[in-house]
Amino acid sequence: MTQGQPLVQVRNLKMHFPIYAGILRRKVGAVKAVDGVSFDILTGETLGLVGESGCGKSTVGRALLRLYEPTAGSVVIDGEDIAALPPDALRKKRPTMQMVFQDPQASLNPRMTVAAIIGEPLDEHTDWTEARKSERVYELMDQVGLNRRFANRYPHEFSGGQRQRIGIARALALNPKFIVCDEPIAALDVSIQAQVVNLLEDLQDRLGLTYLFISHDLSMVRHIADRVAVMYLGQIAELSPRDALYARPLHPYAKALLSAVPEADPALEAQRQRIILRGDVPSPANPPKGCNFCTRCPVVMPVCRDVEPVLTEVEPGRFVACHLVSPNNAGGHASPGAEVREHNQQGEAK
Amino acid sequence: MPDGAEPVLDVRGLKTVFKTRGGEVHAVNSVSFHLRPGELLGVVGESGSGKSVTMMSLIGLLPSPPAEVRAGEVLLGGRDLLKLSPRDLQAVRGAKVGFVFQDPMTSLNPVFTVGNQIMEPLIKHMGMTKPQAEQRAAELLALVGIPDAKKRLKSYPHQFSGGMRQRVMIAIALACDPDVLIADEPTTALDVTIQAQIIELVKDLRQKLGMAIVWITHDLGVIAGIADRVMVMYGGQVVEQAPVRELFTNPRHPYTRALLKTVPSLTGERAARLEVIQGQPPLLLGAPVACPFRARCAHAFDRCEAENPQRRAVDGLPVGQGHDVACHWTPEAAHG
Amino acid sequence: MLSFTIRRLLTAIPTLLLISLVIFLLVDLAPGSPLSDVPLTVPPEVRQKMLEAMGADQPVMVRYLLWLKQFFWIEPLYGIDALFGTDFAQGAQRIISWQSKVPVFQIIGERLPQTLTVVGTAYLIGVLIALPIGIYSAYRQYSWFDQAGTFFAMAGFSVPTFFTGNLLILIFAVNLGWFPTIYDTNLEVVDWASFKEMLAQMALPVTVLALFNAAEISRYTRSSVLENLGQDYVRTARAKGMGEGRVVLKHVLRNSLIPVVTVVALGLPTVFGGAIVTEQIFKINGIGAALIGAINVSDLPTVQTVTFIFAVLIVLFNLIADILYGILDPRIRYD
Amino acid sequence: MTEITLQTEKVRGPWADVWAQFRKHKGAMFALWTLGTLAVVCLLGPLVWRIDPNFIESDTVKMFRMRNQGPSLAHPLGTDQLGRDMLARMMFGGRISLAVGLVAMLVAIFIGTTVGVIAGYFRRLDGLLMRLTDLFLALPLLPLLLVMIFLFRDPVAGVLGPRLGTFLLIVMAIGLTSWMQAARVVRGEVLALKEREFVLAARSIGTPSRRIITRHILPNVLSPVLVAATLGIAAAIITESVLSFLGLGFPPDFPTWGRLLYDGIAEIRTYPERVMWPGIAISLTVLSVNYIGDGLRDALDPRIRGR
Amino acid sequence: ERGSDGEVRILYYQAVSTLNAYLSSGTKDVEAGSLVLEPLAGFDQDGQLFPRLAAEIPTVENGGVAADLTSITWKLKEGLVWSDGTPVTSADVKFTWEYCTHPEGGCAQGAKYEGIASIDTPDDLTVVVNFEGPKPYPYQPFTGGTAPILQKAQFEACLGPAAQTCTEQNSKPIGTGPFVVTDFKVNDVVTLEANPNYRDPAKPAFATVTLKGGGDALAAASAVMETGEFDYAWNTQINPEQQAQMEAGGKGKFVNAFGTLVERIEINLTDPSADLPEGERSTVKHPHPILSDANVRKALSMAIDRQTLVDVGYGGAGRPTCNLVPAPAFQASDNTGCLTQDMEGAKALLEGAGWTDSDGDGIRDKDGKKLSLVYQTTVNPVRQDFQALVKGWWNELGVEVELKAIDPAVFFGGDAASPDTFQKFYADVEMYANNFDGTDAEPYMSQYLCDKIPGPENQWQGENINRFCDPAYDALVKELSTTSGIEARGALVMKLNDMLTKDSNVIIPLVDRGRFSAQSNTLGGFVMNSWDTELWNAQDWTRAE
Ligand SMILES: Nc1ncnc2c1ncn2[C@@H]1O[C@H](COP(=O)(O)OP(=O)(O)OP(=O)(O)O)[C@@H](O)[C@H]1O
Ligand SMILES: Nc1ncnc2c1ncn2[C@@H]1O[C@H](COP(=O)(O)OP(=O)(O)OP(=O)(O)O)[C@@H](O)[C@H]1O
Ligand SMILES: [Mg+2]
Ligand SMILES: [Mg+2]
Repeated sequence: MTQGQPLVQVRNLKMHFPIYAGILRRKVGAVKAVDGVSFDILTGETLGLVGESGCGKSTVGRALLRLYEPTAGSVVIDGEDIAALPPDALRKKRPTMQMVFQDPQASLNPRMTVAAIIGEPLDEHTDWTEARKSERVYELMDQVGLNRRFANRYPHEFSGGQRQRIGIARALALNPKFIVCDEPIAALDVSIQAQVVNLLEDLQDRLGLTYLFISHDLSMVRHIADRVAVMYLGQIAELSPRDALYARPLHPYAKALLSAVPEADPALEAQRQRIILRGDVPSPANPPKGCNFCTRCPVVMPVCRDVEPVLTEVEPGRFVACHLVSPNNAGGHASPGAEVREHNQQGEAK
Repeated sequence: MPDGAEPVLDVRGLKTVFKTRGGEVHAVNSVSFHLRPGELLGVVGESGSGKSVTMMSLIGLLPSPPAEVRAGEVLLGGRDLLKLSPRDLQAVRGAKVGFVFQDPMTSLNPVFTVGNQIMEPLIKHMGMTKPQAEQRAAELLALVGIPDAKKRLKSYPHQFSGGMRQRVMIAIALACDPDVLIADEPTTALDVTIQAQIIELVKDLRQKLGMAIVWITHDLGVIAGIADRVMVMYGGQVVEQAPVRELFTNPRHPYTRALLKTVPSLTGERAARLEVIQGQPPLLLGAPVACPFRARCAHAFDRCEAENPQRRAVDGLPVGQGHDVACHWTPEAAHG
Repeated sequence: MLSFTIRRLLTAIPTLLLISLVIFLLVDLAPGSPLSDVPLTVPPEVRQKMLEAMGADQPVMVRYLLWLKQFFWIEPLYGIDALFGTDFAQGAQRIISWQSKVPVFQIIGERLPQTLTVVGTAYLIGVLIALPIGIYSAYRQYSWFDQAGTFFAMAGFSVPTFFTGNLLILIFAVNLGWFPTIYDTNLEVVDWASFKEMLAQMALPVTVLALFNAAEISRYTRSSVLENLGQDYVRTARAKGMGEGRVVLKHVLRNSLIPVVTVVALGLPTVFGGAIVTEQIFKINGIGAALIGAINVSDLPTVQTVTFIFAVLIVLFNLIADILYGILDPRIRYD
Repeated sequence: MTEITLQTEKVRGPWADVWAQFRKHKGAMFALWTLGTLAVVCLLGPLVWRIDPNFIESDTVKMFRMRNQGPSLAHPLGTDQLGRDMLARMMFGGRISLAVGLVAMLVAIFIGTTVGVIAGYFRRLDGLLMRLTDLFLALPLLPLLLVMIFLFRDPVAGVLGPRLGTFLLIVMAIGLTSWMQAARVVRGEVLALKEREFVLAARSIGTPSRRIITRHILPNVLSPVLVAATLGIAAAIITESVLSFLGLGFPPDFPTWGRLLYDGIAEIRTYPERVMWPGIAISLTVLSVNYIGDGLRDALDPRIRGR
Repeated sequence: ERGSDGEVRILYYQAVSTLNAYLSSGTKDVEAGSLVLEPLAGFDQDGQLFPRLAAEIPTVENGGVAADLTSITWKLKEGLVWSDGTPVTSADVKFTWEYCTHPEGGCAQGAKYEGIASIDTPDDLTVVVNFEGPKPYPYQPFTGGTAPILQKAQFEACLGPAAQTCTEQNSKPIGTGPFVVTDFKVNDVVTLEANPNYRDPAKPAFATVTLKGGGDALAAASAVMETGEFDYAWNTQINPEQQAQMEAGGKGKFVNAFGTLVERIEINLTDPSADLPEGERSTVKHPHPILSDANVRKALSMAIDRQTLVDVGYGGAGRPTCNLVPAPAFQASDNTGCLTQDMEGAKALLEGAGWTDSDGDGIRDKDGKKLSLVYQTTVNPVRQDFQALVKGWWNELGVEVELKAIDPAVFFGGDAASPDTFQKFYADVEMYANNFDGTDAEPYMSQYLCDKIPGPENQWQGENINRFCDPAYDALVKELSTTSGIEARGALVMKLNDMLTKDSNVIIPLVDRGRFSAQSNTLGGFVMNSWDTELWNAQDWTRAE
């Protein structure tokens, strides 16, 4: 299992959804759902992506797999730029990258049996015999811990956790290298979340998978991710190794986010000092000038309202986009991509 | 905490069943609890454990059919709510008992202004005139921290963000100064940062207004932060009940124990693997004769199969006052 | 909203032009000739002359362009002249019915009152009885009232109006003699007696049509109310201590009416278009009867003009329904 | 879980569930029985009741005695103004009316679903197809039918013979003029389905659009389509009867229910039962089909079925 | 006394489109117009000419008709005025001719004015009509409801193309008749009031007339006979049983009068086979493979029981006939041979002619040709019953029959592009009814001349739809056109009639269809007329108690 090599390299990824208005339906603006995001994911690691609802996490995940046509930027997976592939080549590439969706109910076709759902990628990408396909389906069901007897049942006959297993089995069908997990546990009951997370970890160990793990549950991300990217309003605010981030978040937003997470410990809770952010996230169609967090930042400075901070490596392996944090923020920023690459050379091994 | 005070709300032996095609679903089974003035009771339990149904049974919000409250008493200020006529019950709802629901996106009527919806109970229960109600509605909005309250009365729910809508819901629930506020997962649909805002708000309001609150959630973290006492529900029953610190430090029921372990923590040791509770929640079909948790319980033994455990006190205080648990198994026995 | 409206109106223009062309070609292509009701005693040469005089022998494109000019330019001029006493039209040729040699717009003007009173009243009554039935059926879902409502609504759907219409005539007009069988267009309501007469002659057709409409609209209302009854905000309203009446009639109804109102708006063009079968059965010489009569004798200018106006109404009311939706539902804001 | 449990449970097709749920709907079951009985009687009845529906006594004296009889053993539904047996005519007409209803509905549903799916799925074609739908909604039905019959009757009849030709033509005519509602419903449904995560999931697997449509979209628009279909049968039977009413239907010696009803109305004063039989048959059919539609809608809704 | 009897209510289920008979010759329009506009002379209930605006009927005897038959001189009654009070003059009569013969006017009654060379108006009351040649029947122009006199002053601006757009004039013509229009709603209702200037000061008895349109024959009959909403309903052709039932109600009665309208089966003498190339189908190029055999035609006729048809379809409104021209008496042939059905005879005839059922399938054949016919008519309940009955008889005879019913608008529309017009005759036999205007049968009989055969070269506009062609017939028609004198002309018409029916069976007459209307018991003075409009004597109507 090779580790330390970037499997996914994202550079300056932008995803803008146009807004049309007026009599002639002219484009009057865009929802800047993702606005210049760069990061790498190393082979075999799990990158956690956290942030508030609507900050663009899902959009990053989908653009990565080119389920959306990115507005700009490149996404190199396993040496090929996904963002630029022609349709046929893209289709051939699909087996290497898969996705697990947030809502296990919604992501399974209610009118297909479990076997058909798990077997669909096989139908699309192999010309195996029925027998071989169903053998593989059973194998996958074993792998994710679903009883083979369930093969002919329908999604609505399962519990949430079981449904999510079906979704994971489908993602695994073609032996992918890279899986985007878009809030795979958000819709599940606490007692079941753990089962799914454990399963994902087991599979990673066994199959050497690489994950982009999207979540807004920071405690779960702490458990599963190796490095964590904190997103705010379409941009990455901080990208750090897990332990460093949880021990000492650098970006004010990351701090606030972490402090807002309740801890299941009354003693701790009693002493915690929460940083309560005021107001709501601005609309991505109309982000504030300067730092996009300036409207809610508890330690906002005048410069933040004018100059957009750049994601910079402030400590080894830790990237922050904040005027307060970056030591030499006066200007002359290197491109974030370059810095990210730099970091990757020192990327920690698991 | 005024320990000896008369409870504002006293629920005894509440039983609610749903009549479905598949049979009777015993969603709430002999649930008893009480609420003292100014106290915040946290209710936790996994999805389907009967938290919402319990609370809605109290004030007759369940659709009937299929729901039917079979037994029990709900004493609020000395009156049994279950025996009230529909009219009298209406006078209680919103006036004596405020309700905040989980999903702020759908819980407000999309076609009426926020002001209109806050004013409704004011006019109905407090007999206010429209201008009075409007005045009060603006105060309430300001109270729950919505800036520019007077103007925002004219806004429609969709013009508010999720957090603001939940504030509006709280404002509605608080409108008539209720004795009891029931919050059914009020922050589950919200982001952590917004959740933090709402929690702070409620803490704040509690201080100011001093009402008793029931806070339903399945997030143990939230409970740890705000509750005085915690009630754990499983399979339509109360399986454990204790003051908050006691519960987190000394959980007695295997389900509570497992639940506490499944939650990863932000701080402290990072476990290599998360604990899981295997198996499925019970279907609740038919009256329970055995412990509902037995199928998933690591400590289950013959008796669990044969007899549904009663709540018993752990710390010597009467059941419901201190720490009690409904389980045949005792950790001490296991160790000993 | 304004820009949405304007944009929709602008896109409607090419659509309508295309519709007018298709209608024209279609009507022209349809077999039959304007001379089919001319007796066989009239010899062929004379028939040929009659065709020439109508202009029916011109190539179809020439006739189409002429009609376009007349419809969009000359007729509006006459309209202005009639309103303001001006003389912009200067005697330009209007759209003339081949059958009756009367301007088509005059025919429409004569027909509209009957159609509007009968079909319009029927529609109104249909809506008025449909709403309470729909609401109550939904509120008491699966009650006997609901079941009966469902049955009658479906029965109303399933029995063709020409069956019910004739049956009602036989029973109430012929056998019982309560109502006239033939609609009197000239009847003007001037006093109580004539008002009663008017009611009498409208009773049967309005009943037939109203029941038919009510059947449909009550179904829509029911399903819409049902859907809204299950919404969270209803629970909120109850939790606030609102009475059932207020919950249903204020909170649920307002939301449920949004789709119903649009359905009603979409159905309104049929009021102007008349109800062909009902008009025929009850001898109401309304727009529907005019259209079917014109079709029967291949009176192309009339068919073309009436159907095109109908098409315009359909497109227009589609737009109105959309706008209504936007007005009634604060969540929807165009642009 | 390693042991290979080949003992899978009895394979239950999706329709088994639907059927199980459907059976719970009393109204729908009753309607299904009614419709089934009607269909069987029309289909197989003529094999038992072997009177030619167009048979007229050629002996005029006998013929006059046979006319306008009330129900009797020899003629359970009586005879018509030419002494033809009404039962035979009803059964013969039922075959046609039911067939017209069914096939015309299939045509309408096919067109409607195709247009709706394409318009909903491919944004580019949406505007165009919806304008087309508007166009058809705005077109006057009668000239359209006349033109179709005029243009195609002879060519079609030339290939298929006059009876089958007329049948096809009428069915096409009704189908072509009644697909718009289905198209709108389906389009709306597809627009929503397209955004569902399982469609996205299929795309992430690399499933091409056509298979996404057939595998994921179509099965999920099935319930609105089926409901539209049941309504469509009813509408088609009524439209056929209106066509007869306007003289555009089948050849005169084809006693469809619509024609019988229309003929009967002329006699409603003298022989009311003659209008009753076809009236009842049509209403029963439409009513049954509507109830079946209701039952199907429930049965096909996984939320209801899941319970 | 004029106007003393209040309102009379008339129902025309086909609504009135225009009151100008020259622009639409639809019967309903002509009839409605006749309440207002009058010709010089009309026909009474016996088909006899009587003067209306004319002082007397011109004849050769009284010198009104020139001896060489090339002109006729009409004298107007003295002191006649239009409803607006202006005098009626010969100029109006001449104008009427100019109006209808204007090449761009599209006059529907052009045939009435054919062969007129000029019209002189020597004085205000005298009109001399000069014909291009001798006219043995000079009474076509200006007689009958189809050729009324228009007021020159009113219609002057409506000559030629303008005729179509003169809405006001066409819907409210100024006339001399008993009533004047007060309101006209197209295809709906006409209201009229008594003409204050009507020439007989005591008439009409009714002050107002409401002439309503809409519905169908059954509803119309019911409105008079059952509900009593109307005094008179036109053309209440309903089935015999209902006739009896309604009459039993006692509110009114059905009135009938027989004219020249004959329901008949026309035989196609050419081959309509769809296998022939377009343009040759149903043309004289290809004689009919079966129906060219006169024996077959005769057998088809013999197999029909005409009385049954009448009993089933028409009752009082019809009577069986074997003639194409059943009336008036002076020209009606006395054939009765076809009136009794002779199935056995018909079978024997076919047998004898070699048409036998050689393959035992119940259908006769000869030389490999099956006796199989397509039988078309219009959509109409009575005709469909006829089709069914005739089909039954012919089946019995061993003839296979396929039925077709066509929308009347298409069948009679004459659209050359449509395959379904009666002129194209893409069928073996077809059934409809036809008659002629007035009492002179000459134009009617001329329809069957060889040169009137419809075909692609004349856009299928001929009237000889049987494609009948017999030089002897042509010669006889020629003779008719130069013969004067009622008796002599009548004899010729009878001969022509027999050639088409009895002798060749090219036309199989079925039913002599009378006019059949419903009259309330409270309407007095009504006299049914089948030669002119049914409202011909509306001035004499009264309210009877
Ligand atoms: N198809 C689209 N068209 C227009 N805007 C979109 C579209 N998809 C997403 N957006 C917008 O882009 C922003 C980011 O959305 P995204 O779904 O990526 O957020 P997220 O971080 O995944 O949120 P959540 O936690 O709620 O899933 C949001 O403001 C959203 O409204
Ligand atoms: N209308 C109903 N018909 C039948 N059963 C019902 C109905 N409503 C609730 N139940 C059942 O009652 C039980 C308790 O449901 P309840 O909503 O109280 O759970 P909860 O603890 O609030 O869960 P969640 O955390 O998901 O809100 C569940 O098993 C549920 O299936
Ligand atoms: Mg997301
Ligand atoms: Mg709940």
